[in-house]
Amino acid sequence: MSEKIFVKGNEAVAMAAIEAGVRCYFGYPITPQSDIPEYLSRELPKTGGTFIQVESEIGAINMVLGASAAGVRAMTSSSGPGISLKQEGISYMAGSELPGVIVDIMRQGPGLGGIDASQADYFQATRGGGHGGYRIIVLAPDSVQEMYDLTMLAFDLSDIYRMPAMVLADSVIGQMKESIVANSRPETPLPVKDWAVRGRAEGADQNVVKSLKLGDGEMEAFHWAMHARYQELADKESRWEEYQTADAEMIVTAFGSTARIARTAIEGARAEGMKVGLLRPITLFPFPKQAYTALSARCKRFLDIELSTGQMIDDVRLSVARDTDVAFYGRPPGAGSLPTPEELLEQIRKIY
Amino acid sequence: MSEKIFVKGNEAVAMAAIEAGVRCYFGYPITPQSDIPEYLSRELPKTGGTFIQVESEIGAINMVLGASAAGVRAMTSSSGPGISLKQEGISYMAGSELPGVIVDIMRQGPGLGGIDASQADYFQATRGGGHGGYRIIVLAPDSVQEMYDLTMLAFDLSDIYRMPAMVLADSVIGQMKESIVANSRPETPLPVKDWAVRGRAEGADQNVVKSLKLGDGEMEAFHWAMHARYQELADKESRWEEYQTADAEMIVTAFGSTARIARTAIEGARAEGMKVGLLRPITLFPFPKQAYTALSARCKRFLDIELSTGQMIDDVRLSVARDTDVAFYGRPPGAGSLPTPEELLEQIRKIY
Amino acid sequence: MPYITIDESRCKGCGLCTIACSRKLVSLRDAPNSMGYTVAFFSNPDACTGCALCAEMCPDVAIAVFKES
Amino acid sequence: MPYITIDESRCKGCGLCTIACSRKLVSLRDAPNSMGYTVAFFSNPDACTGCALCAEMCPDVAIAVFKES
Amino acid sequence: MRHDVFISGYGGQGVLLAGNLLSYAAIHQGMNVSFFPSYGVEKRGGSAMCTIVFSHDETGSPVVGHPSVSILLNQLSFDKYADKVRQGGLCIVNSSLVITGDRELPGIELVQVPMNQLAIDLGDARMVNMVACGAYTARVSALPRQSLDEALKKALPERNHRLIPANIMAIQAGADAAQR
Amino acid sequence: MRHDVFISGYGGQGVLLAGNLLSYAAIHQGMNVSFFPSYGVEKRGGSAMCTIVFSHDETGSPVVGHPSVSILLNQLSFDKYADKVRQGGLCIVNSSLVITGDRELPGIELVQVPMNQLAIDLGDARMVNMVACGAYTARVSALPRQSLDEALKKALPERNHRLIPANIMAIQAGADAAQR
Amino acid sequence: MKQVFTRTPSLKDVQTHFCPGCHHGGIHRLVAEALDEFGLRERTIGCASVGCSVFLYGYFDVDVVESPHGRAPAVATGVKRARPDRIVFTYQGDGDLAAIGTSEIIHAANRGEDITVIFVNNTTYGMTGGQMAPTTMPGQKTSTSPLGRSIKNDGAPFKMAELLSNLDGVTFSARVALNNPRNVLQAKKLIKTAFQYQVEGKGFSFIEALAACPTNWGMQPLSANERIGSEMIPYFPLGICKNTHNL
Amino acid sequence: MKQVFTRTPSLKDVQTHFCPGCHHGGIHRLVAEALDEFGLRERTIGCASVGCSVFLYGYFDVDVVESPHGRAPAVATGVKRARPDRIVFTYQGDGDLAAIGTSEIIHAANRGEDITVIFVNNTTYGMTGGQMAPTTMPGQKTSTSPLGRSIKNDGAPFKMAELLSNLDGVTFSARVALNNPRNVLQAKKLIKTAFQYQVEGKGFSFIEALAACPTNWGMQPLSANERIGSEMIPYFPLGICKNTHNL
Ligand SMILES: Cc1ncc(C[n+]2csc(CCOP(=O)(O)OP(=O)(O)O)c2C)c(N)n1
Ligand SMILES: Cc1ncc(C[n+]2csc(CCOP(=O)(O)OP(=O)(O)O)c2C)c(N)n1
Ligand code: SF4
Ligand code: SF4
Ligand code: SF4
Ligand code: SF4
Ligand code: SF4
Ligand code: SF4
Ligand SMILES: [Mg+2]
Ligand SMILES: [Mg+2]
Repeated sequence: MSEKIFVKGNEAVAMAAIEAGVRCYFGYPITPQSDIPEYLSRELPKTGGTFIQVESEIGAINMVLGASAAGVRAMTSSSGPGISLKQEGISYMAGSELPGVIVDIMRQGPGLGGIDASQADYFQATRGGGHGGYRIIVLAPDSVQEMYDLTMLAFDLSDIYRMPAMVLADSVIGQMKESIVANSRPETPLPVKDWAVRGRAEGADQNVVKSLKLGDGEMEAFHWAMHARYQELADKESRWEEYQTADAEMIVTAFGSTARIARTAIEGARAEGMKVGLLRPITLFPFPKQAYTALSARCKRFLDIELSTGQMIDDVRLSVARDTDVAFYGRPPGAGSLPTPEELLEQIRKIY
Repeated sequence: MSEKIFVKGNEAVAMAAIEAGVRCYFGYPITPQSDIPEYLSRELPKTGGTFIQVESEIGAINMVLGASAAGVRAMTSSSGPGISLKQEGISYMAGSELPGVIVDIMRQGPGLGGIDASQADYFQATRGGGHGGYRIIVLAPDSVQEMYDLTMLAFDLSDIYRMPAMVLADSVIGQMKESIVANSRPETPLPVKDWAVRGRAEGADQNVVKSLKLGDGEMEAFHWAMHARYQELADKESRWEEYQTADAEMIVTAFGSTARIARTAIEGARAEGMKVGLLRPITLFPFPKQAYTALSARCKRFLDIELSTGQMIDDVRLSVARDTDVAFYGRPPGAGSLPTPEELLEQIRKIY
Repeated sequence: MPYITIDESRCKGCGLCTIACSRKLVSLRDAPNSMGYTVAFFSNPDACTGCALCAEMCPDVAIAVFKES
Repeated sequence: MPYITIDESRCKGCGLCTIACSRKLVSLRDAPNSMGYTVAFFSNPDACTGCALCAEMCPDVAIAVFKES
Repeated sequence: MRHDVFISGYGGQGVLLAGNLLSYAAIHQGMNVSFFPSYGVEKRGGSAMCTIVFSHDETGSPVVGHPSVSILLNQLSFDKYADKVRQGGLCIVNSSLVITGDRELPGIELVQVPMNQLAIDLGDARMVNMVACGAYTARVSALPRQSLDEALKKALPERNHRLIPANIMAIQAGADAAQR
Repeated sequence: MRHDVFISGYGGQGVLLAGNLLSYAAIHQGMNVSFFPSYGVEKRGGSAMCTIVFSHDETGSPVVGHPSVSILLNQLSFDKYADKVRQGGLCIVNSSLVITGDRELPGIELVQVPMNQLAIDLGDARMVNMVACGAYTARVSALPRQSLDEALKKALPERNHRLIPANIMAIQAGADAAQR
Repeated sequence: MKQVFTRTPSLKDVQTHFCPGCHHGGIHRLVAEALDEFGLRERTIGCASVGCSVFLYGYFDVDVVESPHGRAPAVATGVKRARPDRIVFTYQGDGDLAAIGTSEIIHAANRGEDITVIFVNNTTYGMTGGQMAPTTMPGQKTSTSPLGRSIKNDGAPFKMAELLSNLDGVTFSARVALNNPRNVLQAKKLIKTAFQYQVEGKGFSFIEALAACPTNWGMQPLSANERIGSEMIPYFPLGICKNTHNL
Repeated sequence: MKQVFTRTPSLKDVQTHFCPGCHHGGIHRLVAEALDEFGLRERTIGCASVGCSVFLYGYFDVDVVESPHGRAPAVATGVKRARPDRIVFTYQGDGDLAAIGTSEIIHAANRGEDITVIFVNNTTYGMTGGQMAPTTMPGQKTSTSPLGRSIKNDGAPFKMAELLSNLDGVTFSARVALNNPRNVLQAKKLIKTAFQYQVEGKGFSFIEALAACPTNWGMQPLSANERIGSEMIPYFPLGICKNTHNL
């Protein structure tokens, strides 16, 4: 499996899902992610899996809930408006401690918006767009290879921590084609799903999957348990990439496509003799706070770049040492709004 | 109109909506807010207004979108799961610059959860649970009188700033009965809705209400315009209440019902000689950053109390002076999870 | 003789059994129990046919019916 | 003589007009224009009845029909 | 002076009406009132509770950790809430349904009133809540028994005003039974 | 050395296929490639664009502010993007559809190729994109013309492999026309 | 002496939270009996909905998934597609199925998902306190139709058993009631048939059960039960609407 | 010489973004003509949906509100209830109306909202690139039904004009096509009738227009047009399904 193949980011997601053993895909078309259902409508049935183009995103997320409750790996994918519609279902999954993968290829909003690249759904993804104060795992690939690898990781983390996991990319990463190695799923040990509904087969006790928690103190205890699980995630699963940070006097931070663009800008800055490094969070939830804390212990200038008017900036500010200055450069989504490396270099020059 | 009436928080909302001239209510039952549609099903038609119990929360928010686009005051109300379902519609309203009032009487979650009081939907309300990185106005009453007054304010702010406004309360405030004065709507000057669709009557040009923004740079400009509007809101419309802060050496901060409980705890603290004050944000978006900045300039100990594992705490930390210590005490939602004044006093003692 | 038993911890006193029995063998007590329910009782064991219609009507499955087989 | 005009800036060369005219008076050009469309043209003005069926079929409302009233 | 009272029973015992009644009585006395109800998901059979805080000043927290008076109408409520009453406070129980047994409540005064019995004696078992309110007024001077007469008009919907005389009798019976 | 090329035209001119073709050619040359397409909401009539970055090292940013080569297939693309080409770069235009007029592009070399004409001459107007790719190889040594022959097999679906010879001719025609 | 009427094993021996005279209890029993008669307890997965029947897991001794309000048919689709060898049923109220869940039921029915849907029509939103439902009858007063349902403002009540019969994927659809012993016995038979459809893999089967909600109708249990015969059945006729395989 | 066929005033004189041979353009024209024939331009509010017809405001010279995907009937309800004296129509694709918007259309129809719905059935999701729609025909290949729509997996295509006719609130429902001049003229007539229903305040009127999507069908415009007659009309019969007032 080490021959390289040249595929779209979205296709890499679909291929990785199959490699991860997804049994059910439920989704509804929406640009710029429709390649995912299109690929899976073709390939998933060949593996004996189920593909349903559902009547709506709401139906889709609830089928994921059902299939996941039944103990199989299930997923859905969407963008902007469709992800908004799934919020109730995601909240139920979180409340029912169900795994399940949701792929969000962000497009511009609010409303119908348009299909250009956006990172303005960071809050929605990381703060729980649904009700109840839950969180989900959020992974942010910046290349087609990572689309593949992180999709597999999303399934594993989701199963291990029993919570929904999201692959969050923008349309640049979703639509881009690159050569990747279609790695096999790593042999991560996974917990047995003894909580799944199976029709009490093999004489098992009744299993119930639910989010209703009415007992005295039951829900409160659940919240603290979730909180502890989030802390465990933060400790064990925070992932990030550092580039040229060792001697950096200024840190640029960005995720997804913006990080790609920033990296080229940093090459330019280095060429001009500026000691600039990149801190790219790979997990957005858990946010790799430790990396920010560590770097900001010695480097006091940060520049956060986002395709929005500023969302991750909150997490950055909450993570760095108190005396760090965090500047922001935003290019909210829209036709022609993607920043160029030249433009980011200009911003670096201003702040350096 | 100055005779006092003894009503539920939810009823106060409905009465205030009528006083504010709401023409259309569209909603779907859900505890603990069903008193609102119940009241309006009885009273709104008497004023010539429209009440529809819609087939779903999604239908309801989209009817609000339609009625608001047509230029009349329209509203909906819900809780938890229903609010999650409305996220797409709210995002469209924000993208279409439409006013409209959404009342959210929070209940416990995630998922079905239960009907006990919660403040765990703070993020959803203030960060835009929907896609696209918009924000909405969020008002947080802590008494039945404020349920009344802030509902009227929500309509006005929503019209003035052309964005959705939410009244965010928990089930304590929604279900509680208190005596209120049913004030008349203040004579706030309101902009003419010359953008509304009216069927080109009186020979007007075509009006279009939409969120689709495909022109080069159009959406990006819109995001910055929204950003500027949010800044204007923060400058002009931030509202908060301070209690005993003048000489305070420690500030407790909380909103809604928690602030009520904290206030009694602070009375107790004062009785014990502790100089403790309360900072209660009334607008959650815009968050009254200026009040935190000002108070933290001299008072370095803050205690944030929420019915969650911590959400507003982010805004508090991002608002106070860098050298301020912000402690957190959370009681996530659930049966029997409401903190008592005695309990909060205990927390104050610990930190004071 | 066929007969029925009524589980008072299940019965909520709705009275649906009383209209099911054509022989009027089931009635409700006058006074409510501690949950506020006026529970049903089997009044005339001798006339019971064991037809089980009362049990079929009971939404709370409070009635058991016995009969020679 | 009735006749039709075809607005080339509207016509997308779909050809639906060509099947509408029972007299085959509308045809498509061989070569595409700068948008890549082989636009329609009115080939035989003399035979036109002004029935407007070609115009009724045109999804792009590119055809105008003239006739003595 | 801030007063508070907590009432708990099963759904159907009229807990909320009792709470409303005491609220209106306090309003009638010129006080500010916060009435905070809560109930389980179930409409029936579940438990119903409410807390009333009243004061000539601000009512402050609608949630009270240790109420100065609790009115407990059934066994479950007694078992769960009796010892929450504040030291020096009052626990009024419906002795028709509640077996206090050998439960010790140091520092809390226990007032036993056979509410169901009194209500049934007066001809309507559903007046348990009225008996309870009567008992309260006999022990808490902030709300004189007569204040309930006026309050009844507000707390009951117009169509039930014909029941007021019977309710007043039930209130009186409760008051008499609870008299020291 | 990092290469980049930007291609733009209207939907239907085969912009994305051209981009894919150049991508596969670069892969064939052992390079890493990032191919980044974008298009308007409209399926047809709207504009289609793509950027290809290829390098023996990392490709870095898929977004390029000032491409070293731009291939512009229609007037709109020319008007909008010609002056975005980096100083010293190349602007290859489809002179069959684009009137460059008196537009000045200082520091940018303009290469005019009558792509539609060449394609039509070869019997299929739809081969405009192939002509364009040929022109590119004639001017950028990183991708030799022959690399496209192999690339065609990957870029075209199996069922269109019969068209490869015709496409190769179109590529050659483009290359010839663009030759310095 | 033999016990001739006894609690069926799939129905847990616990007190329910249902109000006195609520028909949910009886419908629960009939479903449990159908499962037991086919020996399906160890093969069945129930999809609970949101409404007074939300505690399905507390009463049925089978595996249960809770569904968001209205989404049980989608959840059931997910379960069934993941485990095609299991028996999957939903149990939904009229608010749940015919209001918020309209899309999900129509599309699951149209796809012909091999599931059984038990639809409890009590003409109101029971759990939330008696608001108007899509099946609330013309003129019926509820907490959100204080002057009675108005056809003009609210439309006519939905007849789901008939409406769904129009979809090809539906193989069995019937309406039952539990207001008298005869109807109970008939309901039992039809509920069994609905499950038989699924046991035989014949596609989507649907039961609409007319039910009393004494609490929210503001009636005593007996009068509420009476209303089913006097008002509901004339409007919502009992019987089989569709039975493609004549099982 | 008089111009006997001319662009109707409610239709802006602009180039559309529709593909060559797309029937959206023709349906736009017929709707605009109906509005003009009743003189409704200065009284009409259109509710656009999400699909290839999303730019309704660009082509119709009437006030327009954009609706979220599938929600146009709810948006239209809001508009109409706020301004009962205006003419309100929705214009929706098959994905929009029969998939994601199922609840909204069914409930608006059932309430008998006094609006007119123009439903364009082109058996695919045009705007998003040709995925399977609820009306995709059995065996039809699309980008998400690569082996053809499978009745077993996906269910049968929805016949919306018939399905909605079962709801009391619907007063007029008809299916039209624009595949030949005769059908165009008939379509024009029925679209006019649908608006007449609204002008006279007679309740919910519905037009299903069969339409070609050459691009996503992978066909030349003429063959796509042909397919309407050869494949679609036999499955989706043209004509009036319901006409309560015989207007
Ligand atoms: C999204 C959402 N909206 C609303 C509710 C509130 N809710 C709970 S049950 C219910 C209606 C129940 O009525 P029905 O389905 O008829 O069941 P019944 O209680 O009558 O058996 C509603 C509206 C919810 N839980 N979730
Ligand atoms: C909530 C949501 N889901 C998905 C989409 C993506 N989307 C846009 S148009 C469309 C389908 C359009 O198909 P149809 O309604 O049949 O209209 P057509 O383009 O065929 O005329 C979809 C799925 C969206 N905009 N919003
Ligand atoms: S078994 Fe039959 S006869 Fe006996 S009590 Fe019940 S209904 Fe009456
Ligand atoms: S039907 Fe059942 S619950 Fe009702 S009274 Fe008879 S035994 Fe009791
Ligand atoms: S008007 Fe009639 S006759 Fe003339 S070109 Fe058109 S279709 Fe042919
Ligand atoms: S029908 Fe219209 S668009 Fe099509 S070819 Fe004829 S004139 Fe052109
Ligand atoms: S409220 Fe109605 S449906 Fe719910 S349990 Fe009570 S009687 Fe049954
Ligand atoms: S994609 Fe299809 S529906 Fe959309 S404009 Fe093109 S032909 Fe028409
Ligand atoms: Mg119901
Ligand atoms: Mg379509």
